[in-house]
Amino acid sequence: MRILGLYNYWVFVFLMMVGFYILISRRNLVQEILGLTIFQTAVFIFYISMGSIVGAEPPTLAPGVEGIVYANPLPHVLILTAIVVGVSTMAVALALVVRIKEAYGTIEGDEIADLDTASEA
Amino acid sequence: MSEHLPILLVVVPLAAAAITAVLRSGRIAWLVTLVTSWAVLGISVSLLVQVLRDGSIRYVLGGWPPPWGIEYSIDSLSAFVLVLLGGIAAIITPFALRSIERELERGLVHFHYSALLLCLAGLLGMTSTGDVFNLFVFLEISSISAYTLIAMGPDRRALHAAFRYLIMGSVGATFIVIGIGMLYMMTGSLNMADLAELIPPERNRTISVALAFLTVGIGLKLALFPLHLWLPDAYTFAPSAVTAFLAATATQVAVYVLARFLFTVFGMGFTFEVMALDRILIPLCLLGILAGSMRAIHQKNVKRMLAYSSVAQIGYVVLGLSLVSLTGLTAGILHLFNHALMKGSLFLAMGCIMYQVGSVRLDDMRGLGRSMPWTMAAFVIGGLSLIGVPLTVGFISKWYLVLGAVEQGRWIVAGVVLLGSLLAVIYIWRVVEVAYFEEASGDEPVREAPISLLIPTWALVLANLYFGIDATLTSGIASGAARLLMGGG
Amino acid sequence: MSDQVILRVTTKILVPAILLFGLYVQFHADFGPGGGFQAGVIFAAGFILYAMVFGLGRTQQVFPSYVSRLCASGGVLIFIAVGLWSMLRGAHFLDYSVLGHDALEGQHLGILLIEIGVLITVFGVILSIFYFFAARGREDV
Amino acid sequence: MSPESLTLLAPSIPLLGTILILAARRHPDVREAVTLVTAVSLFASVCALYPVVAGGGRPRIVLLEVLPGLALFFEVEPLGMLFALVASCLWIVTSVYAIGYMRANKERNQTRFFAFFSLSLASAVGIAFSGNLLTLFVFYEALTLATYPLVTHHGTAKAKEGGRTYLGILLATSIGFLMVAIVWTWHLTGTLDFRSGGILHGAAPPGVIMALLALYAFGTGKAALMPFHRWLPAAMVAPTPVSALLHAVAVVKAGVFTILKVVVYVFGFEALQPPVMTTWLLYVAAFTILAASLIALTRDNLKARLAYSTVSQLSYIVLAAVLANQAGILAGGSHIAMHAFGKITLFFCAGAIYVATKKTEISTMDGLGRRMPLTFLAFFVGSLSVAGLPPTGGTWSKWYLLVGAVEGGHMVLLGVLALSTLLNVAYLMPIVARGFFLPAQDGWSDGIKEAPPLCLVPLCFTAVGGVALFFFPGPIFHLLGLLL
Repeated sequence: MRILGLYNYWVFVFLMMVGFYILISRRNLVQEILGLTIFQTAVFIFYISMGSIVGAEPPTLAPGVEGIVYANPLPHVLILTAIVVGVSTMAVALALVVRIKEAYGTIEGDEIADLDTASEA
Repeated sequence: MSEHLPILLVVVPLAAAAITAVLRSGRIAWLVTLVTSWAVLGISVSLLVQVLRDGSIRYVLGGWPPPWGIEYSIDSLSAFVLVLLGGIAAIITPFALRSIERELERGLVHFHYSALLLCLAGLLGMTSTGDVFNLFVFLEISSISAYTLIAMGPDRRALHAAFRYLIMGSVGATFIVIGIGMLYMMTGSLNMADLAELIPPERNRTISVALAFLTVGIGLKLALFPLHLWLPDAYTFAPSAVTAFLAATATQVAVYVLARFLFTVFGMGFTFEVMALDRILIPLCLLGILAGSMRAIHQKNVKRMLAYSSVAQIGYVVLGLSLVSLTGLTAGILHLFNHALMKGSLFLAMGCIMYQVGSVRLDDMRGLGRSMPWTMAAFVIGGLSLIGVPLTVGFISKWYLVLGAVEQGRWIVAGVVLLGSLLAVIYIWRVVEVAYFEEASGDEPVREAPISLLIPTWALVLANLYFGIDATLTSGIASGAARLLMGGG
Repeated sequence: MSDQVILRVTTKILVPAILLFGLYVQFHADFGPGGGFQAGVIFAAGFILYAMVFGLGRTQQVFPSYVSRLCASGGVLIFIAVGLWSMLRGAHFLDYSVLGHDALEGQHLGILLIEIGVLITVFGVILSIFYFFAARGREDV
Repeated sequence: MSPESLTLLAPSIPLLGTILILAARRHPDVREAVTLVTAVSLFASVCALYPVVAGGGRPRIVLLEVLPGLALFFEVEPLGMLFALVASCLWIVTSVYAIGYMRANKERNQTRFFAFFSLSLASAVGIAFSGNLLTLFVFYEALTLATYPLVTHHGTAKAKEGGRTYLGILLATSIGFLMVAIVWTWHLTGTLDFRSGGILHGAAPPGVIMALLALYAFGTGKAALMPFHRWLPAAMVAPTPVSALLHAVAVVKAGVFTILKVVVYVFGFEALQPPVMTTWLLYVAAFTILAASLIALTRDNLKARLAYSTVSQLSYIVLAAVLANQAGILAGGSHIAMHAFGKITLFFCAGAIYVATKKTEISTMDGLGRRMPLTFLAFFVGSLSVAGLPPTGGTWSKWYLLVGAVEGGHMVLLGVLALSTLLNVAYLMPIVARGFFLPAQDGWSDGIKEAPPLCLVPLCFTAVGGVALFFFPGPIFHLLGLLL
C-alpha cells in the first residue's frame, strides 16, 4: 500500500526516465527538445506532489477561518519559477533549431555532424 | 547605501541588460555595459573590503526574514569570486567593442551586450545568494544567456555547439532542481545556513540521493570530466570575447557553487566522511587532468586546444577541493581565481588573432611571433602561467596543490598535477614553435592587433604576473575562505 | 486565413473578451488564483489569435515588434524600480511595507505594481517570441 | 653604497642592460657598447661585494613576500659570491668575443641575441645570490626560459628540435622533481631558507632524506646527471658564444651550484651521513663521468665533444657535493671556477675555428694549428685545465676531489677519477695533435688565418686565466674556507 500510495512519485520517475531515454536515444533536434521537456515536466510533478497534504485546503487566508490544514504553497511557487525557466529554455532551444535549420538545411544531428566534418576537412 | 550593495550588485546589471536589449545602437549598448561592469567591479571590491573587515554580510530581500524569505549572504569566499567576476567583466568589455563588431552581424551587437549583462547578473546572483532555489534561478539565467551568447558565434557550428550545451546544461539544471527538491522535502528549508543546520549528519537515503543529483548536476555545468563534452565545441565557436568571458567566469562560479553545496550546505563530515565523495572526485579529476591535456595536444584549432586545457584545469580546481584539507581548499580557491586570469588572457590573445587573421587554427598562426609580437608575447606569458612557471599565478596554484598532496602523502596526486604541467608545456610550445619558427604563409602581411584589444589582454597578463609575484593578498583571502568552509562544515 | 468570414467575426468578438479576461485575471489576483504571469500569457494569446487570423502585418501595425520588446524590458524595469523605491524609502530591496501610509497599504501597492511589471514583461516576451518565429523566413516583415 | 643595495643592484644591472639593448636596436654600435658597459659594471658591482663576503659578511635584502612566510630574497654567501664572480668576469670576455663572432658570421636577430644574453646573466646572478630555495627556483626557471631563444637562435628545424629537447628536459626535471623536493622540504621544515648546517637535519627519517636527495639531484636538470643530460648536447645548436658562456659556465654551473648549495645549506653534512645512503648517487655521478667521456671520444663534431666533456665534468662537482665532506666542498666549489675557465677557452677556440674556416668536424681540422697557432695553443691550455693537469687551475680541484674521496673511504672513486683523467686526455689532446702535427688536407689551407682579434683576444685571456688560477687560487679557497 505504501508503494502504491506514492504513485505520483512513480509517475515522476517513469516520466523522467522516458524523457531521459528520448533525450539520449534520438538524434533529431526537435525530438531531443521533446525529451528534455518531458524530463523537466517530470520534475514539476515531483515538486507538486511534494507540496500536497491529504485533505488540505488552498492556502488563502480568510477572516474567521481557523484550524484548517493548508497545502504547502512554496513548492508550487518554486515550480512555477521552474516552469518559466523551462519555457525560456525551450524557447531558446527552438530558436536555435530554427537557426540550425536555416544554416544547415537539416535538423538531424547525424547529418549536421557529417556536414561539420565535411567543412572541417 | 553601502548596506544595499549585495542586491545592487545583481540589480544593476539586470537593469542594464533590460535597457541594452531595447537600444538600437551597439555602441551605446557597449557604453552601458562598460559603465555597468565598472560599477560591478567597484561594488564587489567594496564588498570584499567590507567582508574582510567586518565579517560576512547578510541581506534580507523584501523584509521577509530567512528561512522564509530570500537572503543574500556574502562571505569572504563569495566576495572573492565576486571581485573576480567584476574584474573580468571590466576588462573584457573594453575588448569586446571592436572584437564583437567584427565578429557579429550589426543587428545582433546590442543583443550580445544584453545577454552578456544578463549572464553577468546571473553569475553574480549565484555567487551572492544564500538561498538554494534562488541559486538555481540565477544559474539558469546565466546559462540561458550563455547559450545565446555562444550561438552568436560567427561560424554556423556555433549554433550546434550552443544546442548541445543547452541540452546538457538543461539536464544538469534539472538534476540540480531535483536535488534541491529532495533537500526541501527532508528539511523544509531552502536557506543555505538553515539547511546546513537541518541536514542530519548521519547517513540518510534522501539526502544522499540529493547529494548525488546535485553533484552530477553541478558537474555538468562545471564540465567536470567526464561530463565535459559540451565545453570544447562551445568555447571553440563562441565569439572570442564571449569565450574569454565564459572561460574566466562561468566555470569558476560553478566551482564556487559546488564548494558551497559540498562544504557549507551538506557539510564536510557528511560529504567526505559519510559519503566519501573524495574517492570519486579525486580519480575523476586526475583522469580529467590527463585526458584534457592529452586531447589538447592533438588539437589543430588553438581555441579548442585551450578549451580542452580548461577541462584539465577544472580538474585541478576540483582536485583542490576534494583533498579536503586547508591547503587543498586554499589551492582550489586560488586556482579558481588564477585559472580565470590565465584562461582570460589566453583567450583574449586568441581574440586578437581572430581579429587580425580571421582564424585561430594552428596552421594560420605561422610567423605571428614576428608580425604580432605583443599578442604572441601575451600568449606566451599566459601559457607559461598555465604551465606553472614561477612568478606567474600558475606557480602559486601548483605550489599549494602539490603541498596539499604532499601533506597527505598522496604521491600519485602530486605526480599527476606536475605531469599535467608538463603536458601543458607540450601543447603551449606547439603554438610557440609555429608562431616563432615558421615563416608566414599568407600573401598579405599581418599587422599587430589594435591597441584597444591589446590593452585589455595585457591587463590580464599583468594580473597573471602581479598575483604570481605577490600572492600574499590572494592566498591570504583564499586560505581565509578555506578556513571558513572547513569551519562551517 | 483572412478570407474565412466565420473566423474573422469570431476573432473580432473573442479578442476583446480575451483581453478583458486577461485584465480580470490580473486584478483578481488579490483575492484568488491569478496574477501577472497568467494574465500576460492570456493577453499575448489575444494578440496571437488576432495575428493568426488577420496576418502578422496588420498586427504589427497595431503593435510593432519593437514595442513588444520594449514591453519585455519595461516590465523588468518596473520591477526593479519598485525595489529601488522601497530602498530609497529606507527599507530593504522589494520591502513593500514602506511604500504606503501603513504596511498593509504598502504591501497592496507594491504587489500591484510588481504584478503589472510581470504582466508587461510576460506579455512582451511571449509576443516577441511569437513575432520571431512567425516572421522567420518571410520577406514582408 | 651599502652591501645590501649592491646585492640588489647586481642582478638589476643586466636586467636594465636588456632594456637598453632593446632600446638601442637600431644602432648596433650603441647596442654593443651597452652590452660591454653592462658587463663591466656587473663585474664591478660583484667585485665590490667581494671584500664584504670575504670578510665573513652576508649582505641580505628581501625583495618581496610571495606567499605568507615565504619571501623572495637575496643573501650573498661565499659559494654564491664565487659563482657570481666567475659568471660576471667571463661575461665581459664573452661579450667581446660574441661581438666579434656575431659580426664575423653576419648573424640575424643580433638584438634579440644580446638582449636575452643579458637577461640570462641577470637570472644567473639571481641564482647565485638567492637566499632561499624559492628564489633559487624562480631564477632557475627564468634562466631556462631566457636561454631558450638563444638556443633556438638560428630558427632552423634543427634549432627547433634542439630547443624542444632543451626545454623539455629542463622543465620536466625542474617541475617534476625539483619542485616536489622544494614543496616537500617546506612541508617538513616550514622554511626554505639556506642556513649553515642545513635545515633538514633531524627533520625527517633517513628514507625521506634519501628520496629528497634523489629528487634534488635529478631535479636539477642543469647539472646534467645521467640520464637527464641530453639537453646539453642538444643546446649546441646555439651560436658558439652561447655555448661558451651559458653551456659551459652560467647554465650548467647554475645546476651544480644548486646541488652544492642544497647539500651545504639545506641538507647539511650531518644529514647526509649514514644511515642515509648516498653511495648510490656517487656511483651515478661516477657512471656519468665515465660514460660521458666515452661518448665524447666518439663524437667528431667539436662542439658535441665538448658538450659531452662538460656533462662529464659537471658530475665531478655533483660527486664532490654528495661526498658531503670538507674536501668535497672545496673541490666542488673550486671546480666551478676552474672548469669554467678551461671549458670556455675550448669553446672560444671552437668558435674561432668556425669563424675562420667554417669547420665544425674534428676530422677536418688536420694541420690547422700551424695556421692558427694561438688558437690551438689556447686549446691546449684549456685541455690541460679540463683534464686537471698542471700548470692549470684544474689541478687544484681534482686534487681536493681525490682527497675528499679518500676521506669518505670511496677507493673505487679514485680509480674512476684516474680513468677519467686519461679519457679527458684521450678525447682532447688528439685535436691539438691533429692541428699541429698532421699534414694539412688538400685544397683549403691557403688563405686561412687566425680569427678576428675580437675573437682571438678573449680566448687568449681565458687561457692565461686558467694558468693564473694554478698559481693564485688563493681568493677562491679563501671564500670556500668560509663555508667550513
